[in-house]
Amino acid sequence: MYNTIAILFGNSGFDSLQGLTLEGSIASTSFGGRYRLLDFALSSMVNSGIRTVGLVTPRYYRSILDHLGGGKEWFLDRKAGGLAILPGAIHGLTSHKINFRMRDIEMNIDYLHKNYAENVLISRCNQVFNFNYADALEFHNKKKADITLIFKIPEKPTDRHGRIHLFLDEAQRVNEIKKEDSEELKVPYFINQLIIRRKVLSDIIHGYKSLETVDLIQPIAENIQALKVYGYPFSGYLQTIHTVQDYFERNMDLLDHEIREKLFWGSDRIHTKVRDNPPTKYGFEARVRNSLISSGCRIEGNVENSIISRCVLIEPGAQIRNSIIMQRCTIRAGTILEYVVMDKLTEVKAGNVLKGNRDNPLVMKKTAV
Amino acid sequence: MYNTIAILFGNSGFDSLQGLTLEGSIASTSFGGRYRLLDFALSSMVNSGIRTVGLVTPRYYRSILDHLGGGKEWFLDRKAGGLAILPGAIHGLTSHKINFRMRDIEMNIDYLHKNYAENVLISRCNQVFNFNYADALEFHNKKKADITLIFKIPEKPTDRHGRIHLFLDEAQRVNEIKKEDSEELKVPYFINQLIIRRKVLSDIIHGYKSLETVDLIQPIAENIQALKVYGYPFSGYLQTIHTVQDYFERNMDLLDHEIREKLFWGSDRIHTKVRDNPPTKYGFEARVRNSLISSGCRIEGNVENSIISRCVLIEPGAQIRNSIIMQRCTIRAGTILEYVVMDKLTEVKAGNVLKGNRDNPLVMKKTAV
Amino acid sequence: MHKQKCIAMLLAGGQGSRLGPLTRNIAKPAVSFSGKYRIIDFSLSNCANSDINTVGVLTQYKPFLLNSYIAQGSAWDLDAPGGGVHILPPYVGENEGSWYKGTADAVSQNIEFVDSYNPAYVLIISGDHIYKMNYNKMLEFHKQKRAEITVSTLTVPWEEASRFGVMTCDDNAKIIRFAEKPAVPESNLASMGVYIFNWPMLKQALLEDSKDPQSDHDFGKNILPRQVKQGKRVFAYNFQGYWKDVGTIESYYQANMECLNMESSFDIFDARHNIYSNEDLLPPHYVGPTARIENSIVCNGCNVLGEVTNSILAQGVFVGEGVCIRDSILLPYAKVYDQTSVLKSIVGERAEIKERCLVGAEPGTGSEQEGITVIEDHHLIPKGSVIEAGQNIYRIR
Amino acid sequence: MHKQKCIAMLLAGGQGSRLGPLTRNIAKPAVSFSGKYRIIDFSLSNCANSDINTVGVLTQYKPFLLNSYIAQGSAWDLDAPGGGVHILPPYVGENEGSWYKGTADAVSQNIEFVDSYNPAYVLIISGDHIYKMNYNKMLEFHKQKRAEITVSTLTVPWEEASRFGVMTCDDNAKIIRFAEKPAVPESNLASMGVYIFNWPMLKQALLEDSKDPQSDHDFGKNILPRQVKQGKRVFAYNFQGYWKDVGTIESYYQANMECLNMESSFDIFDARHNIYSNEDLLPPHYVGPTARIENSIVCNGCNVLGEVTNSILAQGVFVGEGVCIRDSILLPYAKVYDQTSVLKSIVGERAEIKERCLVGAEPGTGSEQEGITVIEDHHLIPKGSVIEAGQNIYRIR
Repeated sequence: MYNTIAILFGNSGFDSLQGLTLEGSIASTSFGGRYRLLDFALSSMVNSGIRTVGLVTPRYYRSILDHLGGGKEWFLDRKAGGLAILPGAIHGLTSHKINFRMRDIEMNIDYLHKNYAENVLISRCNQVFNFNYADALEFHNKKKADITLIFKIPEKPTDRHGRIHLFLDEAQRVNEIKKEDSEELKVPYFINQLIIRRKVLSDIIHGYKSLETVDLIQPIAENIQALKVYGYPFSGYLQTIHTVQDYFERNMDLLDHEIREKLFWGSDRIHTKVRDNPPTKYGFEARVRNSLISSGCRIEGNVENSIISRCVLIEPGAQIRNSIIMQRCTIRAGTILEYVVMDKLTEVKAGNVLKGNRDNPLVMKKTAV
Repeated sequence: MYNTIAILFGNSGFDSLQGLTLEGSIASTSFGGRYRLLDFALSSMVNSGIRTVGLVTPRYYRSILDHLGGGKEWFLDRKAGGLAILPGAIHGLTSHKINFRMRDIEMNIDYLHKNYAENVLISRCNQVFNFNYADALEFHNKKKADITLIFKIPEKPTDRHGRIHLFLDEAQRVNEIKKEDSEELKVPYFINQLIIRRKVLSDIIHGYKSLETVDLIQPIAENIQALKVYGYPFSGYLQTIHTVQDYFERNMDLLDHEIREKLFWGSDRIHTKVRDNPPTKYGFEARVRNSLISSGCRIEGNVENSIISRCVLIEPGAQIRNSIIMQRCTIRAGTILEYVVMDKLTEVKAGNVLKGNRDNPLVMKKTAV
Repeated sequence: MHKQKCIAMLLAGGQGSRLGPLTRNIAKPAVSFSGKYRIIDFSLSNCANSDINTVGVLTQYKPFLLNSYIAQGSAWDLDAPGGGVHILPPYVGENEGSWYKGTADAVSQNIEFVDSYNPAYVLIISGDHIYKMNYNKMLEFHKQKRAEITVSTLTVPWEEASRFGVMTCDDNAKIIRFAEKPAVPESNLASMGVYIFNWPMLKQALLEDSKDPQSDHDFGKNILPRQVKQGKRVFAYNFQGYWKDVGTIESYYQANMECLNMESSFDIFDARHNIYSNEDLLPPHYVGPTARIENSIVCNGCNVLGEVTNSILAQGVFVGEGVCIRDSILLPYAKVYDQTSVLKSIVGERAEIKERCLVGAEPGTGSEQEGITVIEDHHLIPKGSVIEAGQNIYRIR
Repeated sequence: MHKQKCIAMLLAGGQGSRLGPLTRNIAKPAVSFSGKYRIIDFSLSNCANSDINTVGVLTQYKPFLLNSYIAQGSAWDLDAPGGGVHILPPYVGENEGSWYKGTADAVSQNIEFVDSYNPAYVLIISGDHIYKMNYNKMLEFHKQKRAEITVSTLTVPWEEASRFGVMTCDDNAKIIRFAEKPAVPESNLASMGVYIFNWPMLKQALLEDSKDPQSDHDFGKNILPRQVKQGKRVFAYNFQGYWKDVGTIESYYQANMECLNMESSFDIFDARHNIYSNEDLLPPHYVGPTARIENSIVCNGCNVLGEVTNSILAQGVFVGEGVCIRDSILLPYAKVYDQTSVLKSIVGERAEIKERCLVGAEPGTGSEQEGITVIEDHHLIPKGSVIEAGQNIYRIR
């Protein structure tokens, strides 16, 4: 797979998860106890054998670089290829309609010129999935495609608006790309992951230089007849995170045994920064039910239907239900937390009560409590 | 030396070397054929056994991160400590009077809080030297100093204005810090490298929070009696680069056998990114005299009193004198270059003539020729 | 501190047969400890935390399994250029090779390895000790005393002293007598099996020893007593802190259980002297709706549906519904299926205990029972089995 | 491509005595080549460039020197978790160990190593070949032909064929006869010593071979002919490109000199298939005011004050004033002092030739002279010495 390089967009703006990601980025937001959101896309890339990844960084890049370090955990600390940092364009206003801003690639066009690979895999950091692209790349090569768009068939009707729908012929060639709300079942939608010939990408960037703030999907749609565009299906677990509600629900999904099996226990692992925390210690008073608990915690209190990150301290009598507690929080004795998303390094003082609800989880920022 | 961490300021503004560093930074400017300027300070740190380095990055950080990668070449790709990226404050105007802007440290105060080290070594990226701090650190510990300022005794009177002079007693304690032009010989001057107790640095940052754009040397000077400030001498080769003239002369210094011995052939090496270039190939027509030649070049022409970086192609009949040619330049047949500083990836077309002079070396930017 | 030019030689021992079923397939240093660690993690982390980045691991075993755990040493930050962890099994040299005949012989056979680093000092450590130690402080002591050999020591209860190498010192901490496992100890100052030697001196001593047909080629039995007798500058460094030899099933079990006691002087939670390990990449552990976990250690990747008390679950362990685990240590990927009870037992890596078994004792007799039950790794205990307390269960091959 | 599950076993050979003084202290794979490389760089870089990240290096030598050059394999990007370069000297196993008796025996003794990776394919390569090859293409051929063994082949001049293993194929590239170094070759299709085997098949073949007391336990002599005879699916893959065995002084010298010829089909300057090496960290080379360098390769850290023609200077070489170097190869850190001439010679690593010597021939006789002069590494040639052409100079010990 050394014949494919990747570009990973780590600079999604979006809803910024109600401030949880204000000085971080959605890419480096904690997820599922020990992971960061970007781990899913990045692990999928390296598990497919890709060893050259360009990461488009957001304006606040410290937390993302802190997490990635030299890329060792993703086998990207290499002489040939490895992890390249591609600073994204700085925009005051970010439109969440744009997935792959062409200006971000154009600013880093050197990356495309100096890596002699046939294909470029492009993806974003706000999806939870585990996908080995090997078969998709083989399909792409066999079809001699210019572009292969990865799609999914919706399981429920209209479970999300604003999707980009693909219309394929029997040979899986894409004839039309349409951004519209569709009430129809089984219309494949593009999941913002694509394989494109490096040469074709370079040509598109060059050709559309003057329109460089547009989304890469636009020139593809406009030239759908001139380019050989194919679709390739992904049928596994995949969820996209746009809002705090998404973030909350997708975390809670992990309490489902089958989803954990699909994401974490297949032949490909989700890689993340290894912190060398000690194991988690349960005290005599601990009562934990239906929860996911990371390493390095000390638990003396009650936890139910929750996701607890690394090195969280939970004192006796504390009650945590339906909540997400990020790393290094301290939950003092006698507190009650319900439907709370708690930022890292936060301390909740003894006896405090914080309650959100399923539709509006209460987001507690680092400095807020 | 795991008991000392470092902060390296990579965001010097200065003269920006007439545009050579416009979208790069002085830290990542090519020097001496195969090095970048920051290699000298960073190698001195890691050769002293320091394994935790916080690098304050400039606004244009791509080239600096490209060069450093995961820090492998400097033994900084580690689980404990390693290379930390500390984004510097973004300032429209940069005053070259400020060496260590307190706001840059304040913005990254976490770095000081989470690394349990006794001391912090602070330095900048615009100096050419090779110094093992082991003895200075031992001195610092023995004296139980709060701060140890590294100084040099000037060899010639007033070879630079605007220096910060130190007045020491017999026990090497600093009694006064004065920024002034001095005509006197042998007054030690501060070389912008210092060791400070982490706790003391943290206190200073906290205490001067409201004045955070000042230089760290200011609170030290103001509290010279309250703090235990010592001076430690460095007697090796050390030159600071502020201007293009400095840059040119310091490169040319390397043609001196003794300076090369001091910088490169002592017990501590200057580490840099390894590029795996092939060796340099001389053709039948090559005529090279008194020059420093990096690997990966192909030389068919004439080179005299020059510094040639990696992978430069010099065609037959080209004449290069008293010049600095950066990596991957192509110098076509019959060109004449004198007193030129040529940016990387530049091609000089056949027969062109470019001449500067010793006082005003001609700086050719990447896109200029 | 300057380049200390100190390298470590880690004696990873023989087959460690006193650990019974646990070391039938795995070299002792690679045995799981306290859930997420392996025994060798402690020595390697001590080296890393002491700036020592070159470690030779002397092992009798076929080196492949230990090799794959240690890999490039990067898990312990020991992969710096010029450093690294090197597995040194007995090799075939100019003459046909042979097994290491003793701890000193193991180092003797690798003199060329040590010489290739040209160190001033060699630190000799053991692969079956659980402790946190900054070897640098000991090295500073060694330099300050201008010692030729420094032995790290502990004060032990008098009744245990005869299990150790014990020494008698003068007022300046210089050792004047050294006796290995004496019947009647004249001191309760015991050797931890951690030594610093000046390398030229050690090389000389090893060459002498290798020519002595009477010698067992052992550091404690031969090298040290001889050097003390010869009047060398041998000093005792007094180590303060937790130290445990885990060479037997009983001491291994006890040391694990001590990790459950937070007040214990050995605290694996202290971030200032972190213990590193080459852990598998697993998701956080899941605790099911009917689970109950008390006073226990649980690692990543576990799936706990039953009751766990006073126990240690290493990574990837499965505990089914209605299961009762008490006073036990479950090693990585062990599986205990529904309605089974496991009491005061050590269950080996990837061993499986099927439904409705009783392992260790009848439920209710508690931990006062005598004897620790040990199940070999990869062993499968069929449905409904009853394993009495204190049994060592080996796989049939 | 999917996880290919292909690991490489690199036969690093015996002491390589045909390279004379060059391999007296250094294992053949570690001998310097073309200035900045060492011979093993080519095979290791080929592996890295072919996505193969697990390499076992089979060597008879005491492994320490090769160990320190290969280190963690990171110089060739071969340090990924689960992969890496592993030096495999003969080790002492359950029975006392023994030297590797042949190339096949070397792999036989490490079956357990290979099994621990559970690969589908094993690539067998040699440590003394200079070539750039994408083994993946060969593996694709292997899969496409549904082969059990694939042998990489070159078409050689008929007069040289008897130096190789030669094979006769049917129209489908299936090998029907294989003869190792036949007196009268029936084909000029020669084996490069690069094979891909299906591992279960190879394991079987090795076990059979190890029981055959008549066998030399050699891939070319025993394993391949037997498998062809047994009717296994053995195919010939036709390699296009530069390939050179550097097993003798003459071929080693010639292959080096071919690097000076840019038109040669073997171009080390091609960035698309880079050759990696574990180079020392040295500054750019310095060319002095009186120097003259023509048609030569010069590496980092050299200091050239004299004349250099048609020669290769490895890293850190010193060439004094008034020196004349012609048609020669100076290995790393060799030093040639003022007024000395070195002609058609190979000067070993860190060898020193003092002032006013003549090494190789009288100046002026040129490169037509017969015989290559070789100076052993670390050897010192005193002032004023005259070394005749074609001598091999060993150090006296």
